[in-house]
Parts: sequence; C-alpha cells; structure tokens
Amino acid sequence: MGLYVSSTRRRALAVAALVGLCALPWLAQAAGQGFYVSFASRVLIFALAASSLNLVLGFGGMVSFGHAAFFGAGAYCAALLAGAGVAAAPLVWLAAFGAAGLLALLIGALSLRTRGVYFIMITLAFAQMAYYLVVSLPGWGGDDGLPLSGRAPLFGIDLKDDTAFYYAVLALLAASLFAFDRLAHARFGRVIQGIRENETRMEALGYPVFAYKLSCFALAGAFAGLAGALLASQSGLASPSLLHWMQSGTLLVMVILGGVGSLYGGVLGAVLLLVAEEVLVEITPHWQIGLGLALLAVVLWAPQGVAGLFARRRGDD
Amino acid sequence: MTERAAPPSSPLLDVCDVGKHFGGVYALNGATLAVEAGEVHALIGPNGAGKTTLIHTLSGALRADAGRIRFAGQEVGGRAMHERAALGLARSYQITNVFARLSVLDNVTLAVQARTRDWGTSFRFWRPFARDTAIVEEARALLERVGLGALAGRRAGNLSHGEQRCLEVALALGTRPRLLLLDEPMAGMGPEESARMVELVERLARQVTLLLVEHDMDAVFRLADRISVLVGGRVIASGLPDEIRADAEVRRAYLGDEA
Amino acid sequence: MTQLILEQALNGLQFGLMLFLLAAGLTLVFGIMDMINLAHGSLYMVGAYLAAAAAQASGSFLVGVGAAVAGTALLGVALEVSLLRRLYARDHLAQVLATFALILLANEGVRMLWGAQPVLLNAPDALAGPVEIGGFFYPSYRLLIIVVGLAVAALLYWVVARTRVGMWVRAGASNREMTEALGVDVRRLFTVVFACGAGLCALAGALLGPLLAVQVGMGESILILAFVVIVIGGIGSMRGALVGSLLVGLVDTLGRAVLPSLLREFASPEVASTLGPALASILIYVLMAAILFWRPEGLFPARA
Amino acid sequence: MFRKRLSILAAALMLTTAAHAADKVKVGFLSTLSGPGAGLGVDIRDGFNLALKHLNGKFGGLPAEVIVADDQQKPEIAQQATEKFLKKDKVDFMTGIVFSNLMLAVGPAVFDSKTFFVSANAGPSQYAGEQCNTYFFNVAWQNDNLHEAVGKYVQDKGFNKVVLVAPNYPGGKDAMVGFKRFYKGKSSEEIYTKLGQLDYAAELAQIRAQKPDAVFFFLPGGMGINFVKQFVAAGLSRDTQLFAPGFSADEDVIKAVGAPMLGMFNSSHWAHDMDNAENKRFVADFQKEYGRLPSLYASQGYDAALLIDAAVRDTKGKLDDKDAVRKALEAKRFKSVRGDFKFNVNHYPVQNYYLRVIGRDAQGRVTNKTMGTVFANHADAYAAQCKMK
Repeated sequence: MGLYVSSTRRRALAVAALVGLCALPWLAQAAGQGFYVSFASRVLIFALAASSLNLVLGFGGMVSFGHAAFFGAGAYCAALLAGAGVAAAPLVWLAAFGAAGLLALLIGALSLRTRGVYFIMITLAFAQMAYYLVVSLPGWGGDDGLPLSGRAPLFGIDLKDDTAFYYAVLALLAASLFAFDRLAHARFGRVIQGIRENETRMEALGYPVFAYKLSCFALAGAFAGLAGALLASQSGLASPSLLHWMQSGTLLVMVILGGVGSLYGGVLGAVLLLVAEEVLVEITPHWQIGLGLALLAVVLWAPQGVAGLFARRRGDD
Repeated sequence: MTERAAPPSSPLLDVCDVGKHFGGVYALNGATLAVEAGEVHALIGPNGAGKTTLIHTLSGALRADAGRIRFAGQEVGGRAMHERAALGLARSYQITNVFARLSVLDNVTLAVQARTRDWGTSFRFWRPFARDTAIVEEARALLERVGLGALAGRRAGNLSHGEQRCLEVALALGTRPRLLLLDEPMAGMGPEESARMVELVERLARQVTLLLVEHDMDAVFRLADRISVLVGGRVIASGLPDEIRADAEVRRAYLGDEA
Repeated sequence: MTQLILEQALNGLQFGLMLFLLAAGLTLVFGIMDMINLAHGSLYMVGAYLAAAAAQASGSFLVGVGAAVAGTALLGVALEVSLLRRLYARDHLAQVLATFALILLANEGVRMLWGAQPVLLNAPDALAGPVEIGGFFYPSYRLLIIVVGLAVAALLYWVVARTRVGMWVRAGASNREMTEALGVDVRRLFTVVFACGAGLCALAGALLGPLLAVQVGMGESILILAFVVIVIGGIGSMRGALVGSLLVGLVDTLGRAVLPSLLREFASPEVASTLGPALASILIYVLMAAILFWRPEGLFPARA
Repeated sequence: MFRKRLSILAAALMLTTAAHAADKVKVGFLSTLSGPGAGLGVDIRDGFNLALKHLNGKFGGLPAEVIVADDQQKPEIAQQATEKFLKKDKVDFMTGIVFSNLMLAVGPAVFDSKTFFVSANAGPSQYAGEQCNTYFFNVAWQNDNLHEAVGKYVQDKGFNKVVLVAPNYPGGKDAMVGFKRFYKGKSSEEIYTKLGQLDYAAELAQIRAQKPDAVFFFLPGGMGINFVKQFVAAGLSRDTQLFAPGFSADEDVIKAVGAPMLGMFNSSHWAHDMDNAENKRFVADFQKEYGRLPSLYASQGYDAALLIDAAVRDTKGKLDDKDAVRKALEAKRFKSVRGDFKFNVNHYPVQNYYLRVIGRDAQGRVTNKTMGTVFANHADAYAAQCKMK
C-alpha cells in the first residue's frame, strides 16, 4: 500500500454516488417507501463512523478495538445536551465532536504506549470501561440509555422531517470525507501513513511519532463522536450498546469489509453490511448465516476488502 | 533551531563513559569517544564489540544506563530519538530499514519533510502536500546525488539490495544532519556496489560529519580521518589511521588476527 | 462480614477457575500462532449446548459433559484444519474479520438447531442442595466446579511443565521459528493445542450451564473477560492465565460484594447498589489498563 | 413548494377516504423472543396466536396480518423494528412488548404516528400517570399491581425483615415501589441486579449476611429461574420464605425449576384454574396446541388479541377513524379469561388480584393454585395523575 492518492476515476465515482444519494429520498417517496429514507440516514451515519475508524486503522495503522467508545460518547453528549435544552444542531454536533475528541485524546495518550496486540486489547479495555461507566452513571438511563425528545433544528430547518435530516447527514458525511481526503494528501496524512509503514524509521527521521499518532487517534475519535450524535438524533436514543465491544467489532468489520486505508472503504463497508443485513432479514430469519459466509469469503478471497476488488493494479505493485 | 555556541575546542559529538547492559551482560562498558566537526570518524571493532549498540545508544533507539552524550554542546542522553534527529543527529540502519511499500521518491520526501526547521511543522491537515514543490524538488535532487534518480517511481521494496542501501543513506541525508551515523553501509554488498558506496561516502564527507561503522578495512582506511577501536564495550584506542595501524594493543586485540 | 467475604472469595475462585478454562486455550492459540480468535467464546457456547443436548438425551449430566468436551474438541480440529490454518500468516485484521464471521455462523447455527430460547441444563439432583463448610452453607455444585477447576489447572500445569508436548508448547509460545527449526511439527502441535483449548471451553460451558443459561450469545460476554485475563497474565503464558483468571475472578466478585457496602458509607442504598456492581465491573478493566501501563507485556511475558 | 402542495392534497384525499373500511388489519407484534426473557415473549405470542386461531384468522371479520419481530430485549433493536412497523408496514395496531424499558423506548414514535399500542404485558408507571396516552392501552395490569398484592400479603402475615430483589430497569423500580406501598415493615435491603443477570452468587451471599425472614424477588423469565435454583442450592430456603409476583412464579418458571418451588406464594390477576368458560377453553386449547400449561403472559396475549378483535368489529373496520377506535377499545366488548375487568381513565385495568400458592394438582403436577382474593377491583396508584386528552 503506497501513500494514498485519490485517482480522478475514484473521485468521479464518488461524485456520481453523491448525486445518486441526493436523489434517493425523492425516489423513496415516489415509491411510497419513506422508511428507506430513515434507513439510508442510518447507513450514512455508520458510514461516517466506519470512515473515522478507517482514519486510525487504515491511515494511521493503529488497530483500535475501542472505537465504539467515541461513537457512544458522541451519542450521549447529544442526549445530555438535548436534555439540557440545547436546541441548535450545529452546537450539538460541535460539542459531540469535541467531547469525543477529548475522550479519544485521553484514551489515546494512555493506550499508545503499547504496541500490537496489547494496543488492541487496551483500547478494548478502555471502551469497556466507558461502557460500564455509562451504564452505571445515575441519571444516564442505565441499560436503557438516554432518550432524546425530538431533533434540534439546523439554522431554522426542522430536522424532524426524515428527508431534511437525511440531507443533513449526507452533507456532513460528504464534508467529512472531503476533509479526510484533504488530510490524506496533506503533510499530516503523509506522516501518519509513514508511521503506519515504518514507525521506527519515522522516529529516526525526527518525527515525534507519538504526537502524530495521538492527534490522528483523537481526530478520528472526534469524527466518530459526530457520527454518534447523529445516530442519537436519528434514533431518538443514546443507547449503551453503542459503546459495547460488539459495536467496535462491527465498525472494524465494516472497515475491513470495505477496504482498509481506502478513503471510501468505511462507506462501502457500512453500506454493504447494513444493506446486506436488511435484504437478508427479508429473505430468511437465519440471515446471519449468509452474512457470516459472505464475510469469510471476503477474508479468504478479497483480502484488500471490496474496495480492493475495484482498485486497478497500480504501477509495479 | 537553538544552537548554543560551543567552545571551539569542544567536539561535535562527545561520548563519555557510556554504559549499557542487557540483563547481566554489558554491551557497552564505559565507552568514550569524540567526533570533531567535519571529520570522517570510523568506528571499528570485532563482532560483538558493541558497535551497533553504541549507534543505537547515540541515536536514541536505546537509552544508556550510564555516562553522558553531548551533541553540539547539548546533553542529549535523555532525549528521545526524534528529538536527537531534529537536532541534526541522523542515522542509517545496518539492516535496511526503508519504507518498503512506498515509492522511492515518497521515502525521501518523508525524510526531507521531517526537517521542520526549513519547512515548518507537519501538523498541516488541510493544505495539499502537492503544493510543497520545493520539498519534492529537493528529494529528487537528493536521489540524483545517491544515483537513484531514475528509480524515483519504483516501490522501495522492489529495489536491489545495493539500491536499498543507497536509499537508506539518502533517507538519512534528507534530514540534512550535522552528524550522520552510518551503520555498516556496505553490509552485504558485492565489490562493485561497495566501490560505488565508497565513492558516495567520500562525496558525503565533504558536506557532513560522519561516524562510520564498517567491517571493510580497505574502505575504512581509505575514508576515515580518524579511527576509534571498540573492544568489549570500551574504546581501546582512538587516533589517525596510521596511529591505529601501529597501535600494539589494537593489533593484539583486533587487527592481529586479520592483518 | 468475614463469612460474607469468605463466601464471596469462594465464588470468585469458582468464577476465576472457569475463566481459566477458557483463557488456557486462548492464551496458547494467541501465544503460539499470534492469532486473535474471537470465536473462542463460540466454542464455549457450542460446548454448553452439546452438554445440554447430550444430558437430556442420556439423562446423565456426566455423559453430557463428556460428550460436550469430545464433540467440541472434534469441532475445534475441523475448524482449525479447514479454516484457521489459513489465517495464521494473515494480519490481525483478517483474523478479526474471519473469527467475527465465525461468531455469526455459530450463533445462527445454534439458533437453527436449538431455537432462540435458552436451553435448560440442570445440575445433577445430588448436587442441587448446599453443603456445610466451616459453619456455613455453600452450594455443593459450585464446590464441585471449584474442585474440577483446580484439578484441571493442576493437570495442565503438569502437562505444560513436565511433559515433552508441554515443552514444545512452551517453546512454541516463546519462539515459534526456533521451535520449528528444532524439528517440531508446529502445525500438528497447534491442531492438538487448539483441540484441547476447544475441549476446555466446552468443559467450562458444560459446568457453567446449570448456573447460567445455555443461550445464544453466552460466549460473547465471557470472551472479553478471557481476553482480559490473558492480557493481564501475559499472552502465551499458562501461569499468567491462571494468575490472571484468579485475579479477575476475585477482583470482580469481591468488588461486587464489597463495593456496595463501601459505597453505602458515602451514598444512599439505592445509589450504592446501582453503582456498586457497575464500578465492580469496571474494576477489572482498570486493573488491566493499570497492568498494561506498568507492565506492557503482562505479568508473565512468555516471549523472551 | 411542490412537495408541500402534494402532501396537502394527499391529506385531503386521506380525509375523504377516512370513512372507508380497511380490507385487512395489520398488527405489528414486537416481543422478546430470544435471550433470557424469551420465555415471556413466546408465551405472549402463543396466547395471541391461539386467540387468532379461535377467531379464524380474522380481527372483527377482516383478515388479520400479524408481523412478528424480535426485540432481543434491547431498546435500540425495539426502536428499529418499531420504525419499520410504522413507516414501512404501516400497521394499524402494535402489541407484544414484554419489558417496560422497551415500551418507554418505542412509545413516543408509536404515539406520534397515531398508532394504537395494546400492551399485553409492559405497564410502566409513566404511562399510567402523567404521560398517559390516548394511543396506549394495557390489557394486563400496571407494573406495581402484582407487587402491591404481594406486599399486602407479606404485611398481613407479619413478616418484618424482608430483602427485595429486582432488576435495575423501570419495571424493577415499579416493583419495589409497588411492594412497599402496602408493606410497611422493614425492608432491610433493596438489591438491584443487572437486567438479564443469571448468576446470583454475590446477591445470595449478601442476603445470607442480612438473615431476613423473607425475600421478595421480581425477576421475570430466565433470571427468576436461575435465582430460585441458586437460592435453593445455597441452602437459603431453609430459613427464609420466598415471595414473588406471579411473573416469577408462573408455569414457565415452575416448569424449569420444579419441586423446589413448592409452597411459594405469589400474586396474579389470572390463574389457569379460574372458573369461567372462556378460561377453560383457553387453558384446554393452549395445552392441546403447545403441550404446556399457559402462563399469565399467555393469557395476556390472548386478551390483547380479543381486545383488538372487539375494537375492529365495533368500528366496522374503519380503522382510520382514530377517535372511534379509541372509544371502541375503551368500551372493551369482550370476555376476558380472567373474568371481568374494565379500563380506568388511564387505559389500565381495574380488576381483582389473587393470591396463589405453588402446590401439586390432582395429576401430581407442580403448579399454581388460587388461594383467595387480595384486592377486589383494584386500580393503580397513578391514574389520578393522568389527564387523558
């Protein structure tokens, strides 16, 4: 895997996909299936969460098994703010972004001292700690989570309308992906990819590796927090299961499925996993068998994820 | 960069009584060494003498247990590897340690980009690197200098061994160090490749102070201004090549078997 | 109070020993093959279901346990030979994805065979009541679990420390390449280790079945605890797995018991009994984070 | 602009069609069908299906379409399934939820969409009091009620050192409040466990240390099964009397635990030995159909289906006329298997509560026997706070 370069072809595909996604609510309404607008919002939110994980995992090379902690932190932040009467979506998003980022900064500062498997495990441990804390804090709803009444408006736009909310989510996802693309092509992105490739060498070249990794970790956590806040308003609930380790695992699976270190890997993985779930559920109650087999097939025959299947072989790779 | 003026007499690198042990085994046992600015200083010694450990200790990959290391008038013994590198203390690796999956050019741009004193910080999240044309130009120029100009687009892992050794040196040079620790640059090379490397090092010697660890005695005596001999974790002699060649203790401990 | 602590300590010991059965296999798989196996918990679940099915069919709990251990060990061999073997050389991400897929397959397979509702597995009637030890009553079944757990731990210790196979296993965990160079067939060794690990999982599942419930998803919650144990103990170390298990079992159980009463000194009873268990469940993660912070390789690092 | 005009047009069309009868009745049945709480959901489902069978697959003469979903006892899963029911399947009624926390999680969305929820179990205090809702009906009880009945009995029998055990969720809190409303003695300890917890070693040690006369526990489903087994295995049953609401001592638990439960007192608003024609038919057919005795959950599922059937019949299938449907539901024109009951202003039942004891019946089976009435025509404590709009 070289340094990330987004090809014109891939950019064109992304723009085409964006146009298609813009038309989706209209199509769904025309087909009398408004439900799918709400479902699509959910998919896009998970796409954002998975993409943020891809930033640490694919670009930074840090296998974080605790990303759900930041996802959940954003959700709880949104729910708490809603409870406190904050009624402006941008404020909620910003707060969730910041709070999750701060949490990631703290967890990262402690976890990034370890390497390899131990890093995987310590991030997992911190996420579990966050999970049990959230469940136990009085007034945070315990196992039931914190419900949100309604969605805060965005500059006068009522997001309670599923279509408006969908467009808000789509805009945020597109903006985030654009930011990730800039990041990957900026000096910072090159440095974290260099660290992924050869940490000691980067250190020997004079880069303060720890600081770069920590910044990347915190930034990714912040974006996951944004996704969490969106999910909380989408579903009207900040649920502790958002912080559970299975959620971290699901996000990991999305990224690996889509393509590690590919800008759209997270999006692709989230869409594939959630749509496959939705389709399989309609076909058979034992849909998990199908999903499990599909994932195994990806591991054995598409090691670069689905994005890897599309990518053309480049240069002398 | 803050550069406190060092008295003219003080060496660029001043290593004093450095010790390092692993478990109960001493790899370095009071090693003392001085590298003057501008010189090519060779470090020789039999296998297991502690040469690589010393390089690791100087670069910051390992922390010394005892002694002090001054570089450019500053105590650096407690500093992290990246801090020492930022001060101008660069190293190459004995076992090739490049970014195998990146292109040759990307390898070197990462090294050049590391020089924050010239380019500013790399905590830049938004501005595309593509606009930093000066960095890329410098990297290309550097590749020309080490003879890899034609291979800039190749994946580093696909280079031949000799080419990778050259890239290794280019990476270290990219940071424009004041002192370059070259750990066996000729390791594993054939005679032809070695000859080219010797030429490269000769050219380098005009621009940067070198501390050279090498087994190839012909190369050492051809390149070095001064030589230190490390035996059993301790520098037993330090001087001009002729003095070293004549030193009885060195002959007994080291050259004796070979010469 | 002392009696409460004593009883809780026994409970912690019982819980810790069951964790050890899971952690023992996991730590070797992890240590020798550097393989993250998220599906280890699924073997535990499958073992419990097999035990319940066999016990119901035969009417004997003992037969159930035996069938579960044998059946799951065989399943482990099949899994190792057909799939896991291909994953050793892959990175941790591929292993996470593949074994996550295995969790889904196992859960759904069990649901298809036995339904979504929990299956009942009863302890033998003879062990349904309490026994008196040291002046108080303790459930005889839990006591049996403790005895079995201790016996298995002793057996494993003997195998790993005293036998040739055990020596290979230890060597494999500390340096696989070197062990291969010495002429040990690490592939076959690993199949055996994996089968034993699966059997131990099944034993834990069968023994815990009557105390908990035999249900889909039972493996996921306990898997994380097993991971915590082996990370605390040091990946690849049998001794570490034992110490880690007992530590986690005791800290968790005693924490649950003591924290609420401690908290009651400062807060209302309701808050105390709400916060207590949750804080106690954090306790083991705090312990793990602290240990990793000061000893990043765990208490007993297996690798040199 | 265009969209808006379109939707106004659609609304106008809706109004004109409002008086037309539906051609079928869609019911979204969401319940806990997997995990430790699954036994309850399965019983409700089976009771509901038995009623549907008795009704020849029709509600009020219209073909019934029942879509079943499993909430896995998780609020977010319940929400997602509910969203699907409301927005995709566009159901006319919802029912089935077992656990109050899930009810509270999905309630707002259901009521917002003006869909009637006929609860066959969950009866949270919130929806009985200030948050009572036009669209919420409960055919079972308010959560506190069965606990109140046990509390009164324990009080009357003169126990005065009781430990209370309940899971940490709204239903569990209602249980403690309900018990203590009529029990005035010392509750030496209130233990909240994790919902879904299965190993009670720590709690039992705590109880042993307290040495109470009696333990009152509310642990529905698999939780209760494990608690009773472990309680007996720990030897605590020797000097401590166990009390429970009917939820933790019904046929599902008895079947799993067996003889150790003999002699345990519990409360219920229904029992399988109640003497009325509807109940006899229900119990007999349930056993024939599913090969086990029905539990109170099954009876509630059965009644929920009958209530929906009565409402559809009363409104002649005009389910878009929400006001008419509400009135028909409030009128409750069906015969419940528990005998008679009527709805309070908050749409919760006013009914009798009985004391049962677990013993052996004529065939030697371990089962519940009705002992007597604890409360007659008992209403919940929250109805006064309900201002139904």
